Amino acid sequence: MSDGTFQPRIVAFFCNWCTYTAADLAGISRMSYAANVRVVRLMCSGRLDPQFVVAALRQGADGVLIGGCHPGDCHYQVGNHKALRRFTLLKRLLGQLGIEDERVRLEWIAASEGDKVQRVINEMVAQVRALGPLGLTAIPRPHGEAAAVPPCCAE
Amino acid sequence: MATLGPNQGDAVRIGVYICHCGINIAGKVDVADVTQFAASLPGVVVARDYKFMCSDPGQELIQQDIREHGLNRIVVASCSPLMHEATFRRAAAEGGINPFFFQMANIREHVSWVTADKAAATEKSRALVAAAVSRVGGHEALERQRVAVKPDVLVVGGGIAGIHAALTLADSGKTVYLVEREPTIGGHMAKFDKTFPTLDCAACILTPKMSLVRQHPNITLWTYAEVADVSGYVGNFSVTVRRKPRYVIEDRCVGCNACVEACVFKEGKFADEFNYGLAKRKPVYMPFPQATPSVVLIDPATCLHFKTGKCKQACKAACERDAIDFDQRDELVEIEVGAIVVATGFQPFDAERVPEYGYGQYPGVYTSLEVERLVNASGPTGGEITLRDGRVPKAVGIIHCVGSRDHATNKYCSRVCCMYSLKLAHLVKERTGAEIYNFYIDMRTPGKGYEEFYDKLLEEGVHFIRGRAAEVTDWTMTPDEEGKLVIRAEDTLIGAVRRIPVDMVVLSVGLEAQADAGEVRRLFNISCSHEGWFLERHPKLAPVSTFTDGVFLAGACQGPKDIPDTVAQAGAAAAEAMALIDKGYVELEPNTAFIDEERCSGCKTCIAMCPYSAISFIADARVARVNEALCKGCGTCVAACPSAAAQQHLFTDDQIFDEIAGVLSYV
Amino acid sequence: MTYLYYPGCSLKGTGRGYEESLLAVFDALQLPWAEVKDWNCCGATAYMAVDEVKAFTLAARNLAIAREQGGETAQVIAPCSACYLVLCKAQHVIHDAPEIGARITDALGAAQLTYGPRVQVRHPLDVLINDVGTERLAAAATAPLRGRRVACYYGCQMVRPYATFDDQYAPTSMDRVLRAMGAETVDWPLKTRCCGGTLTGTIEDVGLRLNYILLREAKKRGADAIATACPLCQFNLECYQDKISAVYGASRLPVLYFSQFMGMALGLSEARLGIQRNFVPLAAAV
Amino acid sequence: MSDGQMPRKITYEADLDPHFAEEIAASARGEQLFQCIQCGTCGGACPVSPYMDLTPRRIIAMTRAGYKAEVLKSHTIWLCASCYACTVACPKAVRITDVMYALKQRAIRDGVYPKRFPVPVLAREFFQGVLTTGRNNELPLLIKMYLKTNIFKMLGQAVMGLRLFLTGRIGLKQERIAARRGEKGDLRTIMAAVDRGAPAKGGPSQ
Repeated sequence: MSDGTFQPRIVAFFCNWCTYTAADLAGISRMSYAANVRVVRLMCSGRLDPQFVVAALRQGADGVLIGGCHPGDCHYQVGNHKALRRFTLLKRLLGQLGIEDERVRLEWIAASEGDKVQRVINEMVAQVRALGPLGLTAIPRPHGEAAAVPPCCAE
Repeated sequence: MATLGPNQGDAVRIGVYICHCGINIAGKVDVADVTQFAASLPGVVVARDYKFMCSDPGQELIQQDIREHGLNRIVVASCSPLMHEATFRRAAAEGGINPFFFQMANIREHVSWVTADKAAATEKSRALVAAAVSRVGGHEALERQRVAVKPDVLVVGGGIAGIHAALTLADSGKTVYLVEREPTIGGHMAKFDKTFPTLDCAACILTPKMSLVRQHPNITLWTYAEVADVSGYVGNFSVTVRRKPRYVIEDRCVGCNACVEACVFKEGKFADEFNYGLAKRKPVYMPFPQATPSVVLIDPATCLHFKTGKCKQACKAACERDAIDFDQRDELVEIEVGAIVVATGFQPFDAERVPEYGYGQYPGVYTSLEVERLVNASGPTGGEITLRDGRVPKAVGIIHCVGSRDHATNKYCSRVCCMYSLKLAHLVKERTGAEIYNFYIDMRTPGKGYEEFYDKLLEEGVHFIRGRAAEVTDWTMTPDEEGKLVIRAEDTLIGAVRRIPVDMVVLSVGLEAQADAGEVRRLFNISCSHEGWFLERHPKLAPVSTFTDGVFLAGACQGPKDIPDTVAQAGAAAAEAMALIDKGYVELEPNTAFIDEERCSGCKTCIAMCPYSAISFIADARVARVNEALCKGCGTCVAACPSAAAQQHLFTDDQIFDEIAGVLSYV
Repeated sequence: MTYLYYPGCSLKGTGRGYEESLLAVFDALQLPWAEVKDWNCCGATAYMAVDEVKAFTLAARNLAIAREQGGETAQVIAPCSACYLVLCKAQHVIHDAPEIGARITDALGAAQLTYGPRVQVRHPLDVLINDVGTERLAAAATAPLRGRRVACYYGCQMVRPYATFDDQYAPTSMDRVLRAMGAETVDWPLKTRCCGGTLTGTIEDVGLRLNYILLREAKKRGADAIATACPLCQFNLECYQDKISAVYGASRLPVLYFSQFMGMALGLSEARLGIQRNFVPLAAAV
Repeated sequence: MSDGQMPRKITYEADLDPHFAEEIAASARGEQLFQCIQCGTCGGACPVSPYMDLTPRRIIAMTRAGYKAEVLKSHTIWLCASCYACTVACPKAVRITDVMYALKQRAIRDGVYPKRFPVPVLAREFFQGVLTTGRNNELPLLIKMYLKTNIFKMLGQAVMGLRLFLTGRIGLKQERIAARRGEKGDLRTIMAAVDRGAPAKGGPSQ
């Protein structure tokens, strides 16, 4: 990793039941992929507060990957639908802030799709690498600070 | 590095343990470096690496450090939390601290096994350890909630897997509901003639078990029924079963077949499903002589009464017990169960999808299941192996791997075809004296007595041609090919292409997931592989469990398998269900949502989010409140709360922000 | 929309009857067409044996010209099976192997041409079945081919491995077209069995035998003629019949392009359809 | 490959070319070669396999094992008529036709094809002809092929040739494309550019 090429840092939020399990499967199947993605486990993609994405980008992430169950397969019935709606609003907002489309990505990855974890991560790392560092100033997040995101993103 | 989260009480004292997992982690991650790094993180009192953290000495190490160093938070960096989180929580608890003062970093499945470069793997491990350390400081002490388990069990599917699971459970005293989609239980096994490798008759060993199911006081058998809805969670499932109308009152019918005799159709006229269309049945029929329950049914798609409304209803008149009821409707039944065994089986591959083999085009081409019926003494020909034109075949070709090991159909090996092909080769040769040619890619006979069975077939003079048949055709090159079907294949052991004329071609079709596996899996909230097989929780260590607690798998719905393996797995699934029910309670993961009523503005946003109606609005206090017994812990309401009043135990905003900060703290 | 007709070398030579009849049929059905300007050889099978990238470059030059002539989504009609396959294959390779694709598009650029990835390569049978439809064809058949029993021979490269308009093992498009023209088509299992391609010219005994099997089986199934959609198939099956007869006994069977049969049903003259160029007269089934 | 009187049948590793398989796989645009399970569907589906000295399956196995000399001098690769029956039938999606092309290219490059065997000659003449004119001219091509392989065989084709001439199906006129050297669409410019873009290693020598 020290050959001088830009190594983007990507934070991933994976749901426990599908995508996190798929990432485990990729491991069990020894599917090698880029080491740039660090996974934060949530029980459901529906738990993803858009503030998490903003926090990650503000603290130095060059991209954020969100993984949930395929539509219709949510362990909690419809959490992934909620995630999609929030994601759509969030993307619009990030776009207005000039953050490129490829930096924040939502993927449906089922527990059996270890190969998709590998493919999506490799693809995203290459895309973000091509974009270069995001370069938002890393401002430490003061504890208990109120929402920095407009209420429209709450749902 | 972010500051540590707010804590109640004492200062945070963290112990970090980096597991080598033999060379699984240590071979790729510089564990000494990660340990040293962990030791430098704020709040960390002890950092160690150890060969196997999940071993007894590994767990002992944690407990000893809790005692000696007064640790109150533990981080283990090893495998996936889905693997060993429970192990280490238990170790922490036994060491004297709350089990939820623990966080795991997954540096095996997510790092060492998927990263090529050692330096990159080490760096990623550092980041994940930093995240866990950052987060664990903010963990709170939690209690697990205990919920009583309902004592009954639902078994879905009445093939040999479901039958065996149901009987095992019923014999242990559990009340079992067995739901079967077809009008009779028995599944595919009921259609077989003999079973490999012992050649004992399938009916002789299966029908006694079928009768036992019918008679067992602890089993409620619903055939011609489907599960329509499942809700609830482990130990407490509510299930709706839809019983389809068979237009015959089950309790009254004694299976005398008087109605079948009396039907206005004097002869069977419609394709008989049980015999794959090789025989004909009437609109009112008994699926097969040993059908269980021994109750007839009426097929509305072919019955004159339903089609025209102008039938004299001879069947109804003939029934002394007045069991025929043309007005039957769907009936919905609600049951409550503690565990569910899914045993929905497989479907045979559709041979028409391989057009090279001419199924559906040449009458002499049969599927293996059709031949099972032809060989069967109670089958359409009474066990005589005759072709559709009445001839007895003099030469028979058996083509293996039809719909298996093929990128265009199914990539996997169906596991049973080699053995059942050998069985059919033996039976057909025994009955007809025909020359039998097996066309195989690899002969797979791993199983007790299986290779010996292959040896026996070799002795019997059955021909084995190592080559996948390329085509079945009826164009001829030589006089002896006239009027025959010709199989063209390379005999790879000889290195020559051969044309072999035969009278009958048997296609050894593979096993496929049921066509509606996708819907069934959604119903039970379980996962599927790409091919549609239900996914077990762990391929080795939890082969009959699923990712949904309380739902277990038995038989071929999990993947192709033969009868011995199916029965063994059905027994295992029954035992798992029993263990759950006999324990009497389940401990729920304390990851439920809660509302900080001080912060709640009463906007009710969260209420609409909850798919389980677990949140209600308290009018007096003008706040929302979560019923923790109903909450499943998805956190969707938490993400939606505009005032951060809704939170989720184990996944509070602060904990997740700490984890994000941690994961990014290390460059 | 105008179909861009890509003749390929054979339709200007041994396959002249195919060109004459096909274009006459297009005219009769009022399907507008124009020849691809300054087209070159597709590359064919022999070229791939020497240098694959150059073979695909040859094909791509034609697609680039078609793009210029008919726009991004120009429709190229390739009646010769080998041309059809090579043009389709070049598109697949350029798409699937980006490094080869880049080399080819760069090379075309050196001669001021731009590769057209969205140009569609189509077989005339695809156009007749899907753009015209059997109903319109049947309505246009003023002199239907009553009483004619034809074995439709598709050969290999038209259906394999790239065609999506018909089944790889049991194609039916030509049968449907000729049935719409009033002919009876026989069902036979060798519709897509290879005629040997250039083997008749290089390893003649093998080539003759492959064609003998086809002729014999067509006759056995009651056909009184074979219809083909490829100049090489037609050449092999027809022009070698004397030699085949000399080795295997009388094997005479008329072999026409499907478009020649169509033209007859549409009431066009034999001369316009190039039928006089055939070696085996239509009445000559033995 | 022979020790004195009796031909030696054993193969020593030193007899094999360890890079052959990878070179052929690369030249056939993929590594599907290594997916082969030796089921023989290709040979069963092949209409020409009855005449081959090695079935396509054996060609794959021997290529994989590095039997370069035996594979390149095999008649099989020249008998392949590129009908793609094997490719569509292969259960492991091995593009056998493309492997055969890769082997043909290699044999021509190494000059090891069977002597006076007409297919490679036809291929080369065709290649040169098209490179010159942009079109394939059937008559000159055939004449050249027979001149270079078996001139007597041409006499056997004279009757057919005459009939083709009389029915207007073969002509004496040289077909060629219009674009001249340096003009837009000129073939020589394009081919020279392809050569310039070629990777340093590989590509046929002409």
